[in-house]
Amino acid sequence: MIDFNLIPVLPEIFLSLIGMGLLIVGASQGNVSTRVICWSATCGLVLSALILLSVGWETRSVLGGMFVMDKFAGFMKLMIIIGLVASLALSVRYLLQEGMERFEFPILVLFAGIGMMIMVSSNNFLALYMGLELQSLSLYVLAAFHRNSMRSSEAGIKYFLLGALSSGMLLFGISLVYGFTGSVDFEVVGTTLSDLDGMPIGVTFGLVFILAGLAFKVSAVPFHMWTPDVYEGAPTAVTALFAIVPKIAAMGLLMRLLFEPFMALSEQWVQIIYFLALMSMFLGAFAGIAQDNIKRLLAYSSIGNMGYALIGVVAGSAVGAGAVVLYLFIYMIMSAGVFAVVMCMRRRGMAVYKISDLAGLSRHAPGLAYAMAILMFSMSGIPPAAGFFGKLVVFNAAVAEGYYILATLGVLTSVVAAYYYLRVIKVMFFDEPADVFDGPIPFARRVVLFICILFVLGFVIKPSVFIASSFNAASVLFAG
Amino acid sequence: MVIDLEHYLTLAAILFTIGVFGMFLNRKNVIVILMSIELMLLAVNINFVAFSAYLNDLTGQVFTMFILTVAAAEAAIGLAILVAFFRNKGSIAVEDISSMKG
Amino acid sequence: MIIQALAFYLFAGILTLSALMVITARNPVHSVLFLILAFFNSAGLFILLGAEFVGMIMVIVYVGAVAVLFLFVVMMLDISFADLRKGAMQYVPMGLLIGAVLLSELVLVYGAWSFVPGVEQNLATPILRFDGATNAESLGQVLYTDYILAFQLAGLILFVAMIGAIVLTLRARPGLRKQSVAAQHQRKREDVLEIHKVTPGTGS
Amino acid sequence: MVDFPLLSLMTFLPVAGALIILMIRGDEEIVKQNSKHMALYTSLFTLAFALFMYTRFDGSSAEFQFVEQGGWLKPLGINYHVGVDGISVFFVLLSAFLTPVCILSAWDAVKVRVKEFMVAFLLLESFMIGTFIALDAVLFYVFFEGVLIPMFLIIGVWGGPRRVYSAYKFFLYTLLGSVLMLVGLLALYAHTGTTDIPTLMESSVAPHLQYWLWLAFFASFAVKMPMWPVHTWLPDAHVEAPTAGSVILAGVLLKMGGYGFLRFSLPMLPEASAYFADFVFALSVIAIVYTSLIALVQEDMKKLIAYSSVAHMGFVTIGIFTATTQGIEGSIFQMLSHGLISGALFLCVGVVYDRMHTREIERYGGIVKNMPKYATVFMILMLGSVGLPGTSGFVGEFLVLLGVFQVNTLVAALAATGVILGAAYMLILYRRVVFGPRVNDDALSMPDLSQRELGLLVPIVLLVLWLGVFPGVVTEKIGPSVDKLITEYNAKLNAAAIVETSEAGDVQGAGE
Amino acid sequence: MELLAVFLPLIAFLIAGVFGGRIGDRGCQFVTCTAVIVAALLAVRLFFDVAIGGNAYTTELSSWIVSGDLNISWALRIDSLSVVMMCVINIVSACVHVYSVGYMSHDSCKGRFMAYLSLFTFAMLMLVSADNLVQLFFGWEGVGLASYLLIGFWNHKNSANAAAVKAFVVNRVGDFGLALGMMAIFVVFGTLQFDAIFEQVPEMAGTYFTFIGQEYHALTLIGLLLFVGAIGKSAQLGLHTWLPDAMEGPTPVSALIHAATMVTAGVFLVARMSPLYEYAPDALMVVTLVGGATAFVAATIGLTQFDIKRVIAYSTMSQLGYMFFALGVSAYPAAMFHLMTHAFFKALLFLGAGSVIHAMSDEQDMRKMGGIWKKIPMTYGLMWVGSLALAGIPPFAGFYSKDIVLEAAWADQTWFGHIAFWLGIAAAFMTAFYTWRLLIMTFHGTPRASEKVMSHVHESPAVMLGPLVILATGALLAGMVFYEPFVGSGAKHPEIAEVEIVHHEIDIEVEHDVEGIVLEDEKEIAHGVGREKFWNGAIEVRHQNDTLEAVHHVPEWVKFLPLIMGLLGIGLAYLAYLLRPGIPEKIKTIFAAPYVLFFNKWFFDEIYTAVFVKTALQLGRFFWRIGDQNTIDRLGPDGSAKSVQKLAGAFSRFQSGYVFQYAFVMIIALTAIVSWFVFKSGQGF
Repeated sequence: MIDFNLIPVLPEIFLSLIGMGLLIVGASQGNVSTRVICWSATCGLVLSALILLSVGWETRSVLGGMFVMDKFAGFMKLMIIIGLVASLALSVRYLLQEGMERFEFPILVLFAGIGMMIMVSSNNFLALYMGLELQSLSLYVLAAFHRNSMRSSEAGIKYFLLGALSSGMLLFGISLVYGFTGSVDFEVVGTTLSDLDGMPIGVTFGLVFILAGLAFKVSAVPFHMWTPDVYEGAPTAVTALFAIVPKIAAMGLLMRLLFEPFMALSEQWVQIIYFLALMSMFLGAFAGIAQDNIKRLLAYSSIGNMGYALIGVVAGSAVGAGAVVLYLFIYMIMSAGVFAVVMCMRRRGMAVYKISDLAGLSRHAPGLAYAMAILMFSMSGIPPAAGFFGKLVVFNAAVAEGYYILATLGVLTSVVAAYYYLRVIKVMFFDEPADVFDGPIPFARRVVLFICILFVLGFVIKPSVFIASSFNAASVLFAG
Repeated sequence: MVIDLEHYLTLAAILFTIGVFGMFLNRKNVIVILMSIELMLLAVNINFVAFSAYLNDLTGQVFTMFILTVAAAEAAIGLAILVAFFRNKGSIAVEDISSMKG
Repeated sequence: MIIQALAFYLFAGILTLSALMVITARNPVHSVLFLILAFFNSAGLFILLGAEFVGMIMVIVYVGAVAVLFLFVVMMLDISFADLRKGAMQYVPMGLLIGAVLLSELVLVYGAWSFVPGVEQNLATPILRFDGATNAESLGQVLYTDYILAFQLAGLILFVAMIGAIVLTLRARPGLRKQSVAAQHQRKREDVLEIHKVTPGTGS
Repeated sequence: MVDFPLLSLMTFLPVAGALIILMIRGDEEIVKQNSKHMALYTSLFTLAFALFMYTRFDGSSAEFQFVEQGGWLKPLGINYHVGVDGISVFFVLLSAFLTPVCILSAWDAVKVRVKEFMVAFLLLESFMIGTFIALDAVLFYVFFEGVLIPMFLIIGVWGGPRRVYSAYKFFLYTLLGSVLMLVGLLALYAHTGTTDIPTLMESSVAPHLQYWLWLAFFASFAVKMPMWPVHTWLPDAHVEAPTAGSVILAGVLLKMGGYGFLRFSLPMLPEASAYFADFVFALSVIAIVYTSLIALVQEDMKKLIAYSSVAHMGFVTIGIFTATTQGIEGSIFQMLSHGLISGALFLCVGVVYDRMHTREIERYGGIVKNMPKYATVFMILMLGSVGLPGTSGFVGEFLVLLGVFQVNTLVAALAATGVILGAAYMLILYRRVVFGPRVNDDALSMPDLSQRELGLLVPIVLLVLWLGVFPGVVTEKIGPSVDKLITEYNAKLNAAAIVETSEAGDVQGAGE
Repeated sequence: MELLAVFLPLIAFLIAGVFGGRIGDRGCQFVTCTAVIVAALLAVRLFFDVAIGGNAYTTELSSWIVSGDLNISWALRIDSLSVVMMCVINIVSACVHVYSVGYMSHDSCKGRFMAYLSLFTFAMLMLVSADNLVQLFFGWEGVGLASYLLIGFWNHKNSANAAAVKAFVVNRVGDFGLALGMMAIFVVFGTLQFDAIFEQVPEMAGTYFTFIGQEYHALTLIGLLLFVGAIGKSAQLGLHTWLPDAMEGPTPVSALIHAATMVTAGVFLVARMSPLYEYAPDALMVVTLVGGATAFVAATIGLTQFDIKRVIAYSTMSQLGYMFFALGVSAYPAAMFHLMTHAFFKALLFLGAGSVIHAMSDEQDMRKMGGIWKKIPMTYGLMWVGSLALAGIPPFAGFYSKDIVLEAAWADQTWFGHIAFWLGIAAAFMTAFYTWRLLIMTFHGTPRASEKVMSHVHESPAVMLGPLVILATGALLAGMVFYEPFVGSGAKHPEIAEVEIVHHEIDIEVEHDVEGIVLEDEKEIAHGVGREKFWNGAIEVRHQNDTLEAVHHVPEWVKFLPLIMGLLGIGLAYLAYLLRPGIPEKIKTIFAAPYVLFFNKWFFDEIYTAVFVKTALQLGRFFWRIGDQNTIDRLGPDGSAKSVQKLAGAFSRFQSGYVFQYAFVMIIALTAIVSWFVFKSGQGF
């Protein structure tokens, strides 16, 4: 009756065991062990990735149909783990530098990771909710992690309050869907809805509320308001995490939700996502221009990028879904690289965040400046950097489905957004040098940055690998 | 006089709306906003339980239980963050939580 | 039936009113108290709907833990609410409008709520399955089987909440004296006790 | 023909050179010297390859040659596909030729961040060549837009006082155009299922869609050309860019727009091209007259030449959209010739700028006295720009005008007025800079061209003259490709016309 | 041979231009003079071969522009028309080259000057020997370039530069027409090669051609467009303003380019295209009228000028007018005849003037001359020869050619022919007057120059006078000798026939002596050369247009009127400038208005400056400041950047930092979306 096959859930189980084990270690050893625990957590993540790769990605749902494992989930989880590894690797030194070396940090990251992995694997609204909350609660804490910093706790409050509000909306929506279909299982909901002739407005309401809740998680406009403040206020390590990972999970969840249970409602949700995508692109492009703080800038950038990713969702095709996955993958790597640079922005032991602090970076740290420039060009979608291909596949999907206006507006906003990416480059290359940053760059950051740059530049050489695997992963969503 | 499902649903709707309205009404104290959210969750719970009852399905109630659990955890964390903020700022007035903007 | 109806209206009425009071009360402490009242009434409604266990949990968890936590924090933070209302009316018209729109739309939808045809087949855990079992028993039967994943996740969530609360609020105070059980157990007589042979009468 | 991947080699050799330069470490002076030399050798090798390709190029065939194909964006059916035909082969040569020229011109002029400059230039070369050899639309786009990166840095880092503004303007303006093209390209892909240029050239697109697609492509190419009224980035970019940047900008980058029209708009969207031809004519004529008049009143040498570029490019667009042999061949020729002439003119400006650090015309005058060699070179180039027969400038302009005269005499007449104005502003420039009263002592104490500068300019001058007297070397090789282009263009137009009439017939028949 | 005749000057130019620094001024002078003299000799040889011997041929050199149907080659077309021109060009050029050695002896850039002269010669030769219109255009522009270089030769002088630029640009206006004409020819005929065009002309006579929305008779249109080119190059009314300014150049330049050769290119063009013009009577009418008007207007201006070179320049313009109206009445041979004679005497006049200027220490204003004839008798005498030729006094060359031109105009028997005739007569009178005014003011009367200048007045060296003598010989004899082959025909002009025959043999002997060429069948040439045979198809006249044939039937007074007017003019000049010096002032006050008009050159320059130059500059500034900067940039990139910034600011302010506002936004958005769906489903109710 109940499928207690735990093999597909092994990575999550493994991670939670690691998390709890490390907590015990941390509790006994105290904060001096933070470094060790961080690296152990990283190793744990790598191991869980190996487990993930070995559990087999053929489609099956277990645990009463609540948990599904398929190629999409597998690929998204892999991305999540990679993102987590990258952000942990970036954070270790930062925690020490900022005097917040607390062993709970990696553990919370791990738990957030488990939540995200559950999200992309959920096949049931209940599992969805629980995964989402596990992730959110961990992230609330992380945002406020620097508890002696007013900004950090302010970020925590804002994130928490609005997150709770969005959860309320999500739940309300789920309750409506449950109330109409009598089920919280994706498959059941999906078949029930697709058998219907006319769509009752109640379900549409449910859809709207659920989308509002999820739009918050992917920080799509107008549910994005938390993003800039939280990005700015949260400790940079956490911001990096925010930028790199949760969006993947949220987008994965959104896609599964829309393409599986709510496919029958596509006429309705396309309108919403269309609107969200459009607004996100616009706001991401325009508001970013007025920023001085690089973290805020990146927040708006991420809003805009999510807008582009949503275009692929709007397309509603297998190509579109594949495009979104690829886009997320590329975006994740670019973000990791960018934050590796941002974390290096320290003067006399203090982190600095003004864009103008980068002035003349190309003189005193050319390597860093070039890396950042490449990333910025990639972010703005200039070929041959990888970012271009992300945009290419997304717009391609939209155009293939006839969304010309959306695609056109999308590319236009990308031009506007290019302005602020260029500004970073301009400051680094054209302006007179400011003081040098504290050196040397920690090894882990170097490695992350190097890999990111390698990817961003090398993508053009062998893109098919990534494109094929992401399209392949997304194709499962349309198998049924 | 039969109490229909619609009665419960309407009640939930009213509660939800009150929760929403609370956000607009109260912009001084963060805790009250938290309470507004709790009201919204309450509305959701009423929805679930009512549906559960009228559908003759237990799922709704199970869902409600988990919502309660999560809400408790959420409250704990929320209040912890609030305390942390209060320690830094000495206030939890909504207007004071605005050092970052733009 | 009438009694049920009366009970519903009673609970519902109080619930609505107390919810209103939660958001309008001048004093946050009062707000919390009204919130508790609202929880009690909703628990009543749940029982009315036949969900006794949830109703009880509501009281235990919400009233016993959450609301008290609220109260605790409100009092601990010692907020001055002298000028809390100043300028608060600014957004009320907007709020009223939004609230009215939202409410009317929700009511419109609810006005003719119907389940999907053939909803019976969709039910995952129909109450009929647990023929004769109490509400709590039925829940117990599914919670650790059908919903094992959610249950485990709930555990993790609470775990995270715990860690989070500790991380954010626990402060190590250097001057504090704590009991160290291990140290106490490790303590040997020889370590702490030194026996001096006292030569009586020398006075040293 | 040639078995090894010649084109890819040419394209990526500069990248390899750039990577090697990036790895150069050591003492600052040594790094400078080594990177300069490395860049020069790399670009010379590329040029050698380009020349080799040219010698092996079969001018009698209209087919793509040296074709290479390979998987790239496989899941989307987008492949790495490169090759050259008569239309592109000379642009590849031009790019390969001008890069070493630019590197040499920057030899002493660029003093800071030499290494980076050389890297940027080599990357630029790679992208330029790539643009012209790409036979896949996406690949083309990648190269086409990749050019922006090094150019942005070249203007921004080594540019003049308003370089930031100019670099932004250049970048965003061209980007704005290209992204619209991207959408058009994707729409084309959506409707034909391929991005392979040769295949696209043979497939046909529904007319109503053609118009939109055409406009999308137009947006990009028009900005790049640049056509009026989207030309204003060019004077700024030129004025602020370092000499080498201006040279390459005028010499090659502007040609990408014209090349794009020839590769995309005309063969793939023939009906729309025919439909919009008058529109293009109007814009081009305005560009010619308008910018020529503006050039008349410029006080900045570079700005003047920049505006003249806009006018010259107006001829190119006119020629392309005449869809006549003369017009198109003239356009291609004009592009090549303009690439050489205006490139060299910018070098000339650079020569005096390096000495006086001003581009204000007023500050010069009478320098023929102390710089006779310079005056001679400048004179020939100026005459080439004016379109004097015997220089390459004439052939292009003449053929274009001849082409357009067959299509639209009014346009021809108006465009021909540009020739008059062109003579006026160039002669006035020359008169004010080189001739005239000898009043500015500092200008009169400038040394004449150095050996290096002569080495740069003289080959170009000789090329300009040679092409003016024997333009056949070019037109011969482009002829078959252009003929093919026009034949197919007309065939498609006729087919469309037949469909239209038969449809109209059907409608009538149905009405009866 | 033809190759050498054409390309020797180019080779000389290259040697002098590229290696000028190494071989020195002397070397340059030697190389260029030798080359051009040899070329001149070769040209004369060609003249006998081709024009007299009747062996027209074409030499293909290489292909030039090949594009689709267009196939243009570098080729030399050697026929009577081109060899006549080549002779004129090479001979005058040789004279000028030699003359320049003396004239420019004080200049610091002698080598460069010689090189330019050679370049010019080459371009001019290319022009006349072109086998197709594009090559003609090549030479056409080439001479323009050389003219530009030479006018601006003293490039430190602002006025010289301005004149050079003006010359080039105004010529470009003409070229504009020429280019359009070429294109029209290509569209109509599908070729630009002369023979191929001419073959098709009769078939195309009825063709119409749409040009700028109007339908025109194709040949007329082409004729007119080509004529625009001719107007520019030959300084006809409308586009003549550059010519007087061109006198900023060194005087040999004025002689060679702006009198003898380049300015006649327009005449050559029309003559070359005569088969086409013959079928375009309307175009011919325009040519006639413009020519007549030019002849008259230029003469009126010439009356009032004081700069010695400008006077001659206006007379050049006036004479070109003659040539054009001759062309216009289909008397192409007459035009060519006048062209040739004019080349000799006008070059002579200019070089003579140069000699005067040289003697007067570079003074050009006639009001500061006078009374020097005794000091430079040689120059004085040669100037006389030139003046007589110009005024059309027999037996000087000008008499023959001018006469035949005027007679042809009358004989055309059309209204415009008559207009041209009367304008020509008036011009002839004025020509004689201002020519003698020049002579008298320059050489006679009391010296008006300063003592210092006067003490320096000296005769020019032999190297300058030698060429003058050669030219004077031409001015004296060319009319008589070539009357018959150029314009004569079976029925002879009674008065002249005698004289002509007498001199004919002398001339041939002279030529023999010079060239040492022995011609067979001398007799036939002497007696029987009709112009048809001479031109040998290079010029085509339709029978009904053959005015030269009709010349024999003009009344006697027509034949004598020009001579009478010339003598009258000379007389009046004597009266006014030598005998009664007060008269000019009186005339000036009586005819104040015309005087002002004439003196200011009919205000062409002022009008052009106001209408074209200023407008162009203003438009340029307007387009730049208002168009580019204030409209396109302000609304385009800068404007959008600004509005983007503003919008960015607005978005940024919207992010107020207040968490409740964030919640509002979420809730309002939610409500809005919900309402949207309610609204939409409401549609379905």
